[in-house]
Amino acid sequence: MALLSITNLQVRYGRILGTDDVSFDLAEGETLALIGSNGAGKSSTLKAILGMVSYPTGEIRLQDKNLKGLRPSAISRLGVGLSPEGRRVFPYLSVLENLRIGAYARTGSEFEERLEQIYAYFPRLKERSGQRAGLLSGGEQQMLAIGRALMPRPSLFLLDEPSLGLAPIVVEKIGEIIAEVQKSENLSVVLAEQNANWAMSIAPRAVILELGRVAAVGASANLRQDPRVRTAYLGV
Amino acid sequence: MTALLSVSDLSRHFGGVAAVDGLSFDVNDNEILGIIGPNGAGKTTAINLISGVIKPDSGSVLFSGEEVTGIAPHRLADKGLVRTFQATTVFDQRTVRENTLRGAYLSLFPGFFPALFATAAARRKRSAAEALVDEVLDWLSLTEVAEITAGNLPYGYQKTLGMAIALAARPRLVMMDEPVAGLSAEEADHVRDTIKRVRERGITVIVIDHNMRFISGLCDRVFVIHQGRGLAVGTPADVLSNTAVIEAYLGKGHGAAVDH
Amino acid sequence: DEELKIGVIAALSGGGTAWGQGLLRGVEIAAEEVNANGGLTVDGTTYTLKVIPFDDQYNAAQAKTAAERLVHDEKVRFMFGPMGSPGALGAIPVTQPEKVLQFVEGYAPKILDNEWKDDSHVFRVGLSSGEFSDPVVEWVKESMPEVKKVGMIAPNDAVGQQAITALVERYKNQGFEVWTDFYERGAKEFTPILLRMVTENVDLFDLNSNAPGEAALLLKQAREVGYSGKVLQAGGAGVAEIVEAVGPAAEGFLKYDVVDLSDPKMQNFLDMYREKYTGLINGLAPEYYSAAQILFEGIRRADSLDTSKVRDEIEKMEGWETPFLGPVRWTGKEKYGVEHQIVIPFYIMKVVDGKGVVEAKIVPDLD
Amino acid sequence: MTLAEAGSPSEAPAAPAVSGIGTTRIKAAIAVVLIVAFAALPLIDSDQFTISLGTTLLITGIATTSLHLIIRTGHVSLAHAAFMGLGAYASVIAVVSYRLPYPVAILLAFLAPAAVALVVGPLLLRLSGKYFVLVTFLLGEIIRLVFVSWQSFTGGSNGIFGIPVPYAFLESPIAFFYFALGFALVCIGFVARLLQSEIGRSIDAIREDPRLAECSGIPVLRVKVTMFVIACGLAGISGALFGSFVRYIDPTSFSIIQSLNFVVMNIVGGMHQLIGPIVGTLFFVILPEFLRGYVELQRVFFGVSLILVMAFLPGGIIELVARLRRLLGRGREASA
Amino acid sequence: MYSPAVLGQVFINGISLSAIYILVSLGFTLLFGIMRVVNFAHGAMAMLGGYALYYIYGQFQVPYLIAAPLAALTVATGSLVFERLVYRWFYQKMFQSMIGLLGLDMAIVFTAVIIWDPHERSVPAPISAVYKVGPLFLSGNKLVIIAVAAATLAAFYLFTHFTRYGLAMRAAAQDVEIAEVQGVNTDRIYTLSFFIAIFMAALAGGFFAQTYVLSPFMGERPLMMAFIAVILGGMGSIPGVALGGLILGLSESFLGTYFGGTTSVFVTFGAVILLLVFRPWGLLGTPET
Ligand SMILES: Nc1ncnc2c1ncn2[C@@H]1O[C@H](COP(=O)(O)OP(=O)(O)OP(=O)(O)O)[C@@H](O)[C@H]1O
Ligand SMILES: Nc1ncnc2c1ncn2[C@@H]1O[C@H](COP(=O)(O)OP(=O)(O)OP(=O)(O)O)[C@@H](O)[C@H]1O
Ligand SMILES: [Mg+2]
Ligand SMILES: [Mg+2]
Repeated sequence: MALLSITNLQVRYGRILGTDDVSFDLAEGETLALIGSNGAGKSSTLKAILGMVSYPTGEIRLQDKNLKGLRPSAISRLGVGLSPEGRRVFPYLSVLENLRIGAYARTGSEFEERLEQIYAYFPRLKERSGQRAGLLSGGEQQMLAIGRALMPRPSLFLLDEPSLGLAPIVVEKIGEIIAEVQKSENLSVVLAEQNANWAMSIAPRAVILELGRVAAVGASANLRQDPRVRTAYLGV
Repeated sequence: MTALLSVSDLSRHFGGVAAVDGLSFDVNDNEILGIIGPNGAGKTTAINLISGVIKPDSGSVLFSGEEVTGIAPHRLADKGLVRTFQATTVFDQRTVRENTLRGAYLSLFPGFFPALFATAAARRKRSAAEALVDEVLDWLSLTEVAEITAGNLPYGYQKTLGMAIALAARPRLVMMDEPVAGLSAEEADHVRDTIKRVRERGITVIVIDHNMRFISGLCDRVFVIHQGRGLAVGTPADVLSNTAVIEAYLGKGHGAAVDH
Repeated sequence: DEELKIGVIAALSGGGTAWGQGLLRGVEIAAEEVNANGGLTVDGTTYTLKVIPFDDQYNAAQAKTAAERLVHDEKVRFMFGPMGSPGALGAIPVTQPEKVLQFVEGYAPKILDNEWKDDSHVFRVGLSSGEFSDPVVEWVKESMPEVKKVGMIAPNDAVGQQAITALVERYKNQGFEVWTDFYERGAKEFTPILLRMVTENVDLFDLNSNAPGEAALLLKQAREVGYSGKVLQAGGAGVAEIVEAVGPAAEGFLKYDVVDLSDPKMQNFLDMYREKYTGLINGLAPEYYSAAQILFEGIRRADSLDTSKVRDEIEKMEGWETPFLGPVRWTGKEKYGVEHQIVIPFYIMKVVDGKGVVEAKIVPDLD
Repeated sequence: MTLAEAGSPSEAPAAPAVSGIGTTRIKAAIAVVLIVAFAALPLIDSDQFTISLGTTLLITGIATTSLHLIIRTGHVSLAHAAFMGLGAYASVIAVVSYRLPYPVAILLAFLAPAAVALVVGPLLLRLSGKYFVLVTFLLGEIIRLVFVSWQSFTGGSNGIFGIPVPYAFLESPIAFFYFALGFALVCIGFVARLLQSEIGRSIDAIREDPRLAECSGIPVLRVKVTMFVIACGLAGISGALFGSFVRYIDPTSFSIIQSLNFVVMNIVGGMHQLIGPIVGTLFFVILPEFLRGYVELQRVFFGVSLILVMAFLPGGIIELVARLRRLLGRGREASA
Repeated sequence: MYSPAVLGQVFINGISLSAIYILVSLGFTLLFGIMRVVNFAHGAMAMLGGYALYYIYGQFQVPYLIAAPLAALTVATGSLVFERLVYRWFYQKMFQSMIGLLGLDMAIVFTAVIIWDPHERSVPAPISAVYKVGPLFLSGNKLVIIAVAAATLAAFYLFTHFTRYGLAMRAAAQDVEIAEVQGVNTDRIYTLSFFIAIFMAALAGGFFAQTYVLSPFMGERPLMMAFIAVILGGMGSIPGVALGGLILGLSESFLGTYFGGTTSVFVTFGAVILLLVFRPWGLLGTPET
């Protein structure tokens, strides 16, 4: 059974269409790449899943539970974690406090060990743990945003352009981290990316959005061969 | 070749953190210099120091032979040195055209009284500036979105618009902080070609980015910053195959991603 | 029958509200009394009185607008207030050219002494510091021989600056040493200034014309910083309000007042007040109830609504017995160049078991 | 997706970039209507109260629109009434104590506050929003205290009474009305022109993103200071008019409460368009006259109406216009 | 004049002044810090707290230790109506909130005038005694207030900095949308912060009415002082409020005693301006990034 299933999703901002009639499923433990150029509707889709934007038409189900009308906080407590577009760390909170907030929904004893795990993934965050997040470098903030989203051990992990502003070596690292967490926690991932090359190298399956509509779905391997995809997204 | 910008022994500490630590490098007239380096290496801070947004603890910045260390951004802009921001920065309640027009302030603004009385001179400047804006919008293929409110543009265009604002100031040297972060390959290529055309007009460019495909396809030279200091400098090919750089920044698996 | 409009301008919002409301209520009671007795008959026609109250927020510009509206829009010819110098001086340039007959509350000399004084239609029925200071200080001289140094603390506003200048002069003339200081409006914590006063070891603390609230605090806090000397208030109005606000610490406090609520003559007024309103009676209520009586009497005598005629009659009312303020006497020629300042007997009240009792009744002599 | 598609009209945002009255054509129309309406007022209703109310509107209008100039640079000043006071005292003392001719007095009314503004501006305008609000609040109080305490010069809290009208013919309320109208046209017209010009463009840029503006070559601090100085000078002129209109000035007329009123008028009308403070002034001066009758309740009603306006029209009353035009489906035009 | 006795008294007066300023300011800074509302109705809330205490303690004779918190609780609970009807509109809208809540302040204050008349009343103090310790005079009432202020301050700081809710509050203050995404029910957080803020305003109001006088207009002064203290200390910073309050209280006491009322205002205000010019983000505030 699909963990997440989106059907005919339409997101509007006033007159502007964010997404139009988007549908796809995500199986438990699967990683799905969401490819598309600017304004294709990637962020809109992810926001819709978390209930950050309302969608008049369409339906989103998580483990068969209809998410329509739920508060974002409620949805996140169902085990959905988001690393948002443009980092959005809490600028006046310290790095550590940002991670605490990440674990807000989970008031468990496992906080400390989880923290160590995140610090192990991103040693830079440990060095800066006392610093106001707003003063971190762009990339450091990106790492923090990802770490924050992982803190509550989500079952569905949404990443909105995580590679943005990260050094290649770190981007590579993220790939490994996703793979690792996925294995150990049977995590499902939706990876919205511009960097199709990388995204498709991580995600076995990809959805390609264009103008807010689904242009193609399929195994990354096949899509990589598609000439249109190659010119538009892989740049070769 | 004469150095248009030369940075020597620049330092800036934040509390315990030595963000930039004795940084020195030159930028030759009309070249495209790429700056890369690990996250938190000090690239943005370096740009902030050079563009006067924050003041250095020590060190100096020479712009076409003139000492400009720590002078106000608007005066630097006047001298022809402008920059774009890492996080998208645009006037998001305004249309793309208005944004660019504001960028053109220097060539547009006729002085207090001429502006007040809309003198002939003022009107001339005005139409000149509008021409300039159209041109810039055209370069960056923003003409079609010219009348859209910037805030409603997708993230990617906002970055491009940031460049447009900077270019509208008719700079001699423009520093771009991650201009293609968040752009698709296609768009990145477009920006790359644009920057090349910018250079053809005799504008010198410094560009920071983590997109190696973009950097290697664009830059004459690449300068690597690590822990606030220079680590390596040279042609893209040399730098990207430099073991120290691969070690600190690119990572093993990277060779694949860069294709010469 | 006809309607006769009576205008009232006073602070009905903001700091001065308690006073403004007092003034208004005094006038309203008087008007209702007249209406209850079939109205005011002038030259054959009987008029029911209609009070039109406007707020001036203790502000000159507001008072001007209010006056413009009363005079030109409502066509009011008789007016009580404005209350307080800013309002008064804002309104007078509007009312006087129109010869509006008006009873103004406020200490500023310019209220009487201004460019219209030769044909002035302004009366002042409250004793200003100019009038009561002399007698009070003389009384102090006689009844408290031991007092050498007087301390005064006042708000740094029109009232305060007026009162202090007047009192300081009088005290000095009587050979007292004087120490004064000002505080900014709205201040509630006076212990610093009071401490300063204590170190100056004054032996009489004169609350002069502080508003009840501030007077109360000064009294209360003076005791808190260990001031043990006498406390007197030469100015202000209404013992009751202070007692209410200070509580027990008010015992023995001496206060200038124009009415003695325990006076049987007041009973009638008190009944009328109680049946219409609740709460404390501000000192201006009885005062302006009487002022209204003076006006009505003036109109009756003139048997006309021509303000100048009425004005002349009121000027001639020397000796007429007000309900409880004693006989009317006018003064002010020397001081203000117009004989429109009332002189009435007043009391020094003393707080005994939380009630004001008459300590002395003083009849100021005309200068 | 290609850029062309992003730009296609169907996706053009419905809402105007900055909610408001929109095109210059319409602004001009409104201006004309207002001017004609005012010029004709005495003909419509020559009752002295109406005239006096009109004059109050004009004098207040100068003060609020000049404050608007500061607000447009992104700073809310709570010292504006105090600066108005500086102008008032300067001109009144010039006329009453030194018998200087009125034109000179008016000049001083502009220069005195402008000079003070020039001294404090460069220091205070570095402060960001809320801190500037507080500091101007304190500055305003200090200036008021000077009026109160410098008794020999300002007459202290008793103020200065018996201020003569500038010229004999202004004894007539209607004449004074047109006198004030003249000043209002010049002052407000000047502000309008300023905002229409390239200076206006840089002002808006500064408010919306100082850092970006600075990096685009706009001398942020200098522009701010210039506007602050001009605005305070204009406030001074309205102060001078106030003095000769009320014939009496005292510190309470220039207190923080008055400054706050000016701010309220700006925000209630609409902060980011010149028409805002004008509408706000009309609202703020006229509404209380309707309420004046309900002695006790007036302030309650007024308070509630402030809540309602701010809650339902966060952009100020002018937003109402913008909304209506959108309802009429002419939104596209508004955004142009 | 500068004898240790006087200096001691000056210091004590200063501290007790600061105590009240701090109490009023805490709620004000909380509302601004979390919801970005400039609560110009804060004084009105304090005033209501005063009247609540007047009835519960003064009239119905409920024991003080119960009456004081009960009064504040009553006002805070009642004010939840305002939260729904008024405050909701103004969250995250600094200027609109300023004006809208100024309106609310007027409405409340002048309704109070109609209900209770404008004249001043006194609320009996629990300890009206004045103790003489050596040369110093200590008003029992003020000692109580100093103690309560200190306790509240500490409790408040610990709550916001060392509890989950406190952390959630600060997060919501910086980015509501993302806080919500992290599982924080920002709606509830807002209500909670509002409740606490008004509770403290009302509590302070009670003390204020007791120490000074009770009247519909009594809120103006505390509001003004909160406004200054909070911004001087650095908007949203709790230690900042403490520092701001102390500076205001002590300078008022010292300058007032040695240089008189008017001078003290001149100097204090001037000093605050200078402090801010040299530290544009408040004494303990953090510069915007
Ligand atoms: N807040 C908003 N108001 C108006 N339009 C919006 C808003 N957010 C997104 N849009 C529009 O919705 C469409 C999809 O935007 P979205 O952010 O989902 O694209 P995206 O794929 O995330 O692009 P990017 O890769 O640049 O982040 C775009 O046309 C954009 O202009
Ligand atoms: N204002 C500040 N206070 C404290 N530390 C700071 C401040 N600004 C930057 N830093 C630190 O200085 C280091 C350099 O930051 P900078 O933004 O220059 O990195 P960068 O090279 O631009 O990284 P990225 O590629 O991620 O943008 C970072 O570790 C950051 O945490
Ligand atoms: Mg996106
Ligand atoms: Mg950077």
